[in-house]
Amino acid sequence: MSTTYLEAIRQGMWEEMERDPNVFLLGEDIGVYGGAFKVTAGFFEHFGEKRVVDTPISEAAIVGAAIGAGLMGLRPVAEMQFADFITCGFDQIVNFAAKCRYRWGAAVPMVVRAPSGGGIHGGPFHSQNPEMWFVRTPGLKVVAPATAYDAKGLIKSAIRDNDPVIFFEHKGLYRRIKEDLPAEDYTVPIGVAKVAREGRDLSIITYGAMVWTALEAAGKLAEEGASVEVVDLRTLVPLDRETVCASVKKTSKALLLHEDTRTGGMAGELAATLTEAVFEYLDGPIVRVTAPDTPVPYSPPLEQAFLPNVEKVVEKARWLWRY
Amino acid sequence: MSTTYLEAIRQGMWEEMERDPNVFLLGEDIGVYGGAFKVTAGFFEHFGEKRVVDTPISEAAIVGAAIGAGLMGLRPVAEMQFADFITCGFDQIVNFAAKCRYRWGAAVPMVVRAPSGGGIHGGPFHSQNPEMWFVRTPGLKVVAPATAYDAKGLIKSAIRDNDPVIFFEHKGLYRRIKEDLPAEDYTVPIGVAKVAREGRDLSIITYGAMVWTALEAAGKLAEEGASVEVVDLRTLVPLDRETVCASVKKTSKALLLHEDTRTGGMAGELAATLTEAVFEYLDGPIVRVTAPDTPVPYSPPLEQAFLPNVEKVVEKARWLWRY
Amino acid sequence: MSTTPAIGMDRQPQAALAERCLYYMSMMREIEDRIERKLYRQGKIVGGVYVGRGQEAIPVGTALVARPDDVMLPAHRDLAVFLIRGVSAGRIFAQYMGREGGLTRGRDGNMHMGDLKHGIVAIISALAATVPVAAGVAMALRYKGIEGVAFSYFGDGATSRGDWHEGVNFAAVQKLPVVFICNNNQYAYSTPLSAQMACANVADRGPAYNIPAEIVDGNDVLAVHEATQRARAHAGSGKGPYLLECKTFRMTGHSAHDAAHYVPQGLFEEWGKMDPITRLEARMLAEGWAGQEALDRARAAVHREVDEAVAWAEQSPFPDAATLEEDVYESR
Amino acid sequence: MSTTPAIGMDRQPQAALAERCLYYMSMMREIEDRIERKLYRQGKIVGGVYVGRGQEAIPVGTALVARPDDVMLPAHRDLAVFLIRGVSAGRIFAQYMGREGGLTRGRDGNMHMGDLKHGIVAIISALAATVPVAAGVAMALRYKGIEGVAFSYFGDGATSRGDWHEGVNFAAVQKLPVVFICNNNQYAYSTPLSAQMACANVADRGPAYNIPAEIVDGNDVLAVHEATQRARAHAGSGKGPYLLECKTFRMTGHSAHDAAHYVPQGLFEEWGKMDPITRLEARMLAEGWAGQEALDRARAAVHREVDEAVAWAEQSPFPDAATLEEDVYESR
Ligand SMILES: Cc1ncc(C[n+]2csc(CCOP(=O)(O)OP(=O)(O)O)c2C)c(N)n1
Ligand SMILES: Cc1ncc(C[n+]2csc(CCOP(=O)(O)OP(=O)(O)O)c2C)c(N)n1
Ligand SMILES: [Mg+2]
Ligand SMILES: [Mg+2]
Repeated sequence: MSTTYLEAIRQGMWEEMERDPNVFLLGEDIGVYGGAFKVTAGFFEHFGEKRVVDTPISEAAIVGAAIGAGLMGLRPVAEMQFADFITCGFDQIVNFAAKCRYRWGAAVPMVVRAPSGGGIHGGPFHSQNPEMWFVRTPGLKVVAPATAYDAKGLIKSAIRDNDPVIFFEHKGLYRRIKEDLPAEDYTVPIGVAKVAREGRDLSIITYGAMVWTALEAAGKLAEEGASVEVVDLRTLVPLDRETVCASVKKTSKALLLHEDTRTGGMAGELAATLTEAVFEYLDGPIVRVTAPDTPVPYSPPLEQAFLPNVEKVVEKARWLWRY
Repeated sequence: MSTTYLEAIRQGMWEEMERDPNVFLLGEDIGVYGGAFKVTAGFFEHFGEKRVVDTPISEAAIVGAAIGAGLMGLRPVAEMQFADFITCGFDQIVNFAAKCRYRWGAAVPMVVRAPSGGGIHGGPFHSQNPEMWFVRTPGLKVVAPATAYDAKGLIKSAIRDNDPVIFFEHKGLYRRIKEDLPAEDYTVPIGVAKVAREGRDLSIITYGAMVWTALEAAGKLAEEGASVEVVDLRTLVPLDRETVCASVKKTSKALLLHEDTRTGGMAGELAATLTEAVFEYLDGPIVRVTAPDTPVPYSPPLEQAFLPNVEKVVEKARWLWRY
Repeated sequence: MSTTPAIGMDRQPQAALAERCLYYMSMMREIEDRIERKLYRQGKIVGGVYVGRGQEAIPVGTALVARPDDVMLPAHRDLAVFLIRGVSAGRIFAQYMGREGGLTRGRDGNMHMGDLKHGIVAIISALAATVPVAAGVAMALRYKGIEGVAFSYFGDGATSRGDWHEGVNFAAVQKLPVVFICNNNQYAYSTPLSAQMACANVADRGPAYNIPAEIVDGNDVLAVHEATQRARAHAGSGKGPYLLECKTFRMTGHSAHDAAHYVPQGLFEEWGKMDPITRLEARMLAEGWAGQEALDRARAAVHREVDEAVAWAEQSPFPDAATLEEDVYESR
Repeated sequence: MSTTPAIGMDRQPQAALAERCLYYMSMMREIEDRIERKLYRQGKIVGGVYVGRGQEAIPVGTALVARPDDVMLPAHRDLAVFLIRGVSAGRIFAQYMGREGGLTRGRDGNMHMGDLKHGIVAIISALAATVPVAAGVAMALRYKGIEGVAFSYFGDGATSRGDWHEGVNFAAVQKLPVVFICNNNQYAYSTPLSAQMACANVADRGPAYNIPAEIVDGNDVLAVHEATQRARAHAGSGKGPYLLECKTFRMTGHSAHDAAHYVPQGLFEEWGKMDPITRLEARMLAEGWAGQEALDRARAAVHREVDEAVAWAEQSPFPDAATLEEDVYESR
């Protein structure tokens, strides 16, 4: 029985709540309603109002309360209704949660779930990929799974983690992808990337929904004779620089791909990592395929042009392959 | 008569307020008190309470009110008491101000002044360099002057600009550096970098207070025979990629330097830009000298170890030069 | 497209006002019905749809009080504000369809629109974010010596946000000309008032800022209009902000995809009886301000106007992908 | 170092309480005097210094009510909270000097410290950010079935922040066991109350959350203590939060580098007459709870204890730079 990405996250949270009575959920409309995307449907009925807390529209209070509960040894999982609203609880995340351990040795086990990403006609405020605000903030872990398997394994790891974890779940994947999941309990470690497809000629390094774009592009390029490796970062912080570098050492060419906008995006960090660590192995420029530096537009022709897609990846990858 | 960096900003604002009655200031303790750093000392007495508005401790309201006033054609200059507190008005900046023009064609001429940077024993909340939160947000301009001349010229350009500008002024420079400024009105264009020192062997690309560190390092390296070019970005968005690339085309080696922490820092964007655009000119890895990925520590031995300094730059640059 | 009905000079002012109220409420209802019940189901609407059914008296009763120099900061159930400020129904449909003809030319959707030419500031999604912005608008009006007032709209749920508190507090301290208008429809998405706030009324928050706060029947457009006149007079006279809480009920789910199963049985029926349009029509008949025939004619005219508007919007092109990177900054 | 004076079993409870209050207020005063007037000027304090001179009755009167399971979230003028919870004066000096022996081992400075072993959550600079955190702490206490209360401290100025509103509202809706304690010292940095809020009292904000709010003389430690008992009893009994506004005056500049020229002439003198330590001593003498000699002895003991603490702190090493990158995460 195949499990969707959304259901995988649901299962992961459910199992952790069954396993550990200290795990609880808080957020807007997550209780009776089951959440804007129904990720928490049925939780309120099963776990009760103590462990599934509907909050006022107060992102700072949601995150702040999660921090307070985390400090006291609970394991809160806070939902942002859309990742875009995480800006409203921003100070609590980047100044409070991120710095407690370093400053005074206090653990803040806390997961902030942030449904992110475009392609759903959400427009400028329901489509953003704001991972870089957190990647650049020491003290936070940042996770962005691409598959149902990883989504489940990583939400479980995030809940068990003793540091604050920002968990980006791509809305476009919620119901689009499925796979068979193991029946038994498993986790996916935070901080470990995965080679999603092996190849020799070129590495595409990416994460989140773009993993699927990369895989499709790799398939097309295979028909042309190019052997493309796809690295799925899975975790952005701590970044698995070893796997990234090992791939590029092998292929000597790197295409960095993300749905987020270009300037200041994850591709920059990857490019710097690669030129620092494996410069001598590079047989061509490191190229980026990303969204352009604009807000996410609403109307289909604009949003389509905005989002990276298979064609754009194939074109750039082909160019690099032939370089 | 030499002018400090702080006085240069003061002068720039003063002159713009004299020139344009639509320019006004708002922020905490900027009126009677003259601001935490005394940047606005004397403004209240001269321009009155209409144009120098003391606000409650409400960063979201400060930025939000600036946006509203900007939409109505005024030119607000909002002060964050410390750049670190910009997180409290974050949503207003990155979601409201940054996106108005794109969404509905409305200009938001607004400057947010953010005293940033370490080396003043300020600890985790009075020392941060949070420019990357804004560099990655399309719709914002981001400025970070290193000299008194540029500080004055850029604050004037920022005030005249029709887009929201985040103006990072380094607290450590406020009273540390001085220079003679022209008597007449001048501006420094936003989006144009400057070669602060010419050289042939290696480029150090940096901004803000680190420009001085780079220049000092370049001086030391010159004694060893290395000809080091220093590029002062001055503006982070829009980024002057041409000047950056031209420098590295010439020197073939790039050291990227910033006081901000490493992962997700500006060096990443620069590394990606360089490997994309001038890969074939590179004669060595692109290296980074940055703060490590920690909060800014308070105690002197820790803060000293945290901050990039001349020794660290010289060491890395020497390595790269000999590469 | 005409946007206001002809008003007879010899009619009593209440009758004329009632007629205008009816027109705008009916237009809003009909436009939103088309969007939600027809165009959305036909797949012609690009993204989400949030309507103000049953709450039309709030934008209509308030915005009809606004003067030309006033600036409106509507929320997501205040469609009529746009009509009253002279934005054509066609452009609104085009907005929802993601077309060039929409106020945001396809860059943003649904109620996320504004136009300074019409004195309207576009909301962003983050609830209550326009509240401090309204304070800034009011500051600018005063700064420039313009006798305008900012109309700041928000829902009950939005009052939980920090931005709401900061904005109202700042406006109160500065004694700014702002009318704060709360659509208290008793729900915020699925969250009932009691899980949103511990006080009974949003108006109970007025004393925290030392500003007057008034509760009005949000389903009685003439009452809303009258209260808004008081509010505007106060705010416009240098006494500072005024908080107006309009009690009403959200007669739909939160958005077009929400069936609102969480709303207790019977509430829709109960509040349905207080529909602001039906009530106004009944009053107009009872007061002799209009006859049934005139009402029928008005309704037919609204339908025709909306038909034309939809047709106009449908012929508006989608934006050209080549413009994608334009207008992020004044010039690149 | 001992942290509590011996309390005679046969003394009347008020006298014993007064003695404890005096001890902690005097300790706080003396520690801060040393920091601000001696160590700071000697260049031994690393960063900024914010003291609570004249406001000692607030942390002392409140924290002495707290029970072991209660969790404290002090603000930047609440030094005595640390002492009362058993943190030694030596560690506090070490904290200010950036030494290993400080609560943050040199990673952070001055009042930015906490220790969960002592039930204290460290503030961050962003004002009022601990208010929602206090709500979360209280939620956790209730969740775990612990009969504890969160003590959430903040200044008058901090109540302007959105986080304050969100935190208090959330606690009120959830009926959480939180005592909200406002040090209303009438200034926020250079900003007087009237430029911070339009209402007269912070307590006027209670009704906005439907929580009880009480004003108490913040310079009368026994009054603060008594009011806190009411507050804690309310909050601890499942009735939800309680807001306690302690009226006082900031007897210094905002920080050691602020000469407070903006404070109108005479206010320092006027409030100086209400110094909480002098007042308590006078009361103790008048009630016969202590004689002058005992008071003198107590003062000398405090001086000695503080001398020792400074000496302890001065021998505490600076942190080793090699540890710079440790403890950002549980493990790297
Ligand atoms: C900061 C923020 N959090 C969450 C949301 C998601 N959201 C959109 S509308 C809404 C409910 C708003 O309730 P209310 O303010 O009462 O307005 P109503 O929809 O009832 O008119 C929510 C939670 C949002 N837009 N912004
Ligand atoms: C969000 C935020 N903005 C600004 C500051 C700078 N700041 C530190 S203390 C202070 C005044 C605080 O006033 P109040 O809350 O009344 O406390 P008091 O210092 O009077 O005890 C200010 C503005 C800050 N710490 N946090
Ligand atoms: Mg509502
Ligand atoms: Mg104060």
